[in-house]
Amino acid sequence: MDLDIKIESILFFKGEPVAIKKLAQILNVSEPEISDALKVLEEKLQDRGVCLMQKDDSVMLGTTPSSSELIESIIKEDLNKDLGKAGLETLSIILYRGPIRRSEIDYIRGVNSQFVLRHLLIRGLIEKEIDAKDQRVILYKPTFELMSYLGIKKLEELPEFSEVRKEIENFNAINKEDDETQENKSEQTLSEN
Amino acid sequence: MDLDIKIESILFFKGEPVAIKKLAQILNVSEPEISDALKVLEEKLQDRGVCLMQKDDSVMLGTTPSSSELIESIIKEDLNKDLGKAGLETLSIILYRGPIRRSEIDYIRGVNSQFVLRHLLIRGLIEKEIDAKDQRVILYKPTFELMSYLGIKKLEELPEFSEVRKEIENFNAINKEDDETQENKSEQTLSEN
Amino acid sequence: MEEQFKVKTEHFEGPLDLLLSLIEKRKLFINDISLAKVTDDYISHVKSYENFPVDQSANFILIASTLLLIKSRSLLPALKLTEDEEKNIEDLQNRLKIYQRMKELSSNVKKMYGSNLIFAKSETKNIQTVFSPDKETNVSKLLSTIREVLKNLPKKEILPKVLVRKVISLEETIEKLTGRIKTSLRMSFKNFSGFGKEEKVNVIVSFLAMLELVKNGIINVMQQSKHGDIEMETQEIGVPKYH
Repeated sequence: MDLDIKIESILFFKGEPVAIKKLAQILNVSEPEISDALKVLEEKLQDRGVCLMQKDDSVMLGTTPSSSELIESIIKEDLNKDLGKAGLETLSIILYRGPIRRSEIDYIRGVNSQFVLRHLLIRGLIEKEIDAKDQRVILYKPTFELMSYLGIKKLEELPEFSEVRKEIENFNAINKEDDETQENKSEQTLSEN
Repeated sequence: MDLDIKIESILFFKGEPVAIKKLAQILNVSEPEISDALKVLEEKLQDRGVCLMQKDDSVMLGTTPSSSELIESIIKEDLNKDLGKAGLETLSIILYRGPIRRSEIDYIRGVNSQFVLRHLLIRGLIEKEIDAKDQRVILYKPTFELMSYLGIKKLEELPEFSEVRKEIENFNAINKEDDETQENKSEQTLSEN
Repeated sequence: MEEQFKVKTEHFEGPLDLLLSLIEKRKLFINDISLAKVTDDYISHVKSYENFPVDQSANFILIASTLLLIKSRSLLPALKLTEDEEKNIEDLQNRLKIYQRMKELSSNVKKMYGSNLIFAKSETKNIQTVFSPDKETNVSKLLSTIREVLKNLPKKEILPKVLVRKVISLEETIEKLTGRIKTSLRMSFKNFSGFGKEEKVNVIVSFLAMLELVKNGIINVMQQSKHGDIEMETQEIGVPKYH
């Protein structure tokens, strides 16, 4: 039985995000093989009632966005669709610039974001991640729940997503040069006096 | 969007048997049209990880038979793996603060607990109860099996039960006020200037 | 005085939100000229917030001090700023540009949010549960876990004191200066502003207060030598109250 079929069964049964590493472990194959099989599954799900969502290295099945109205008509509890200005601003920064630390969010927004971040965490729209480079630093990133509310299967489906990522890379590159020149300059002045 | 695609979304979302009559009602078409669309769906699900199952005049999506062994192994594994930090945290809150609604668990943990609760339910550690005061609200509480497993007849027998419970109540009280003032504050400045 | 640009009483998320809307309302680009232009509107808007939450006001005042720097340089192009001050100004412009870009992008997010949702599979109801605790499901581990949860409960973030250090506001300084001049008719800027003793930002605020009074024709000033002290003198005896 092809790998993509087994993966779909697992994702359907689980009904929640599953890490690619976990799939590889369960199915006893390498992670690249899982990724290839996921492409096959994604292909098969073209114009189907179900779609494959992918974020970082986890995947999940969901109803296709075009069925949104249909499904909303049969669910009872009301969905919290409103987002205050602070919430919208903060989510946009995290979506386009995430994973990102709180001090950077405060820097961009010019305000303290502690309260709105906690609010978004509790609603499950963002999640915390420990910065691999520095254990003490907490980074904030989007969740599958947020992607579900936006109706996107991948972050790349956000308008201008790749342009913005490039803008950030260039911006950081220039800053890194500035910092380096700054450092050499301060070393120079150190050695001078 | 064709009928079979809509049906696939509904059945995927429901994850349980749905009467054909119900499908006709939701989709506002006749039952024969539903039956035809179901044949198309069955055809399209040929080489997929999910399949269409029919019993009497209800249908549902299930994992394809060839994956059943795989799914059994996952069920076993899910039941035996460690609860992990999120699981233990949520379980301890339900023990010391239960019966408790999900929004309050999220509030205390500062993160969304939707999937963790599902997991604790499947493992028979917690169960649901309808809030007597408000029918729509679901409360979570420990199961009898868990209490007898822990060797307690009443929750009050848990170590430091009343101190811990009080501490949580104080936290909820201060923060509920804070949240309200934070929300009014933003409204206040609106009406003020 | 330039027609006071009436800013709608919309709610601003913070100083950058206010500053950006002032600039965009005048259809200007973000640079030090436009920033200088909107400084008055910014300060008058901030002054209109009566009982302003302390932590928020600090953010607004911090941006105000950079704006005052930009404005003073636009009034006195010869004013020499330190490298830090130049960096502050450049930093503010950078922050504002990123903020503006994020605001543009947030309109996409707003449109998409809640319009076409993707739904996960619902929870399987009446599932046959199998009682399966793990090896850590025991009374002592659960107690230490709940203690850990209580320890990590978020505490109110105590406001970083440095943020709220009293930056003498422009209005207070103007009132102080007007009062001083009314009594002594002639006074040197150096000892009024505490030049050399006071912190630089306060000297700048005093300097700007003096410029405002010159602009409003309340005092006139003379400076004998380059970088020399400045003599300040009231124009008329009845000095109007600066509202």
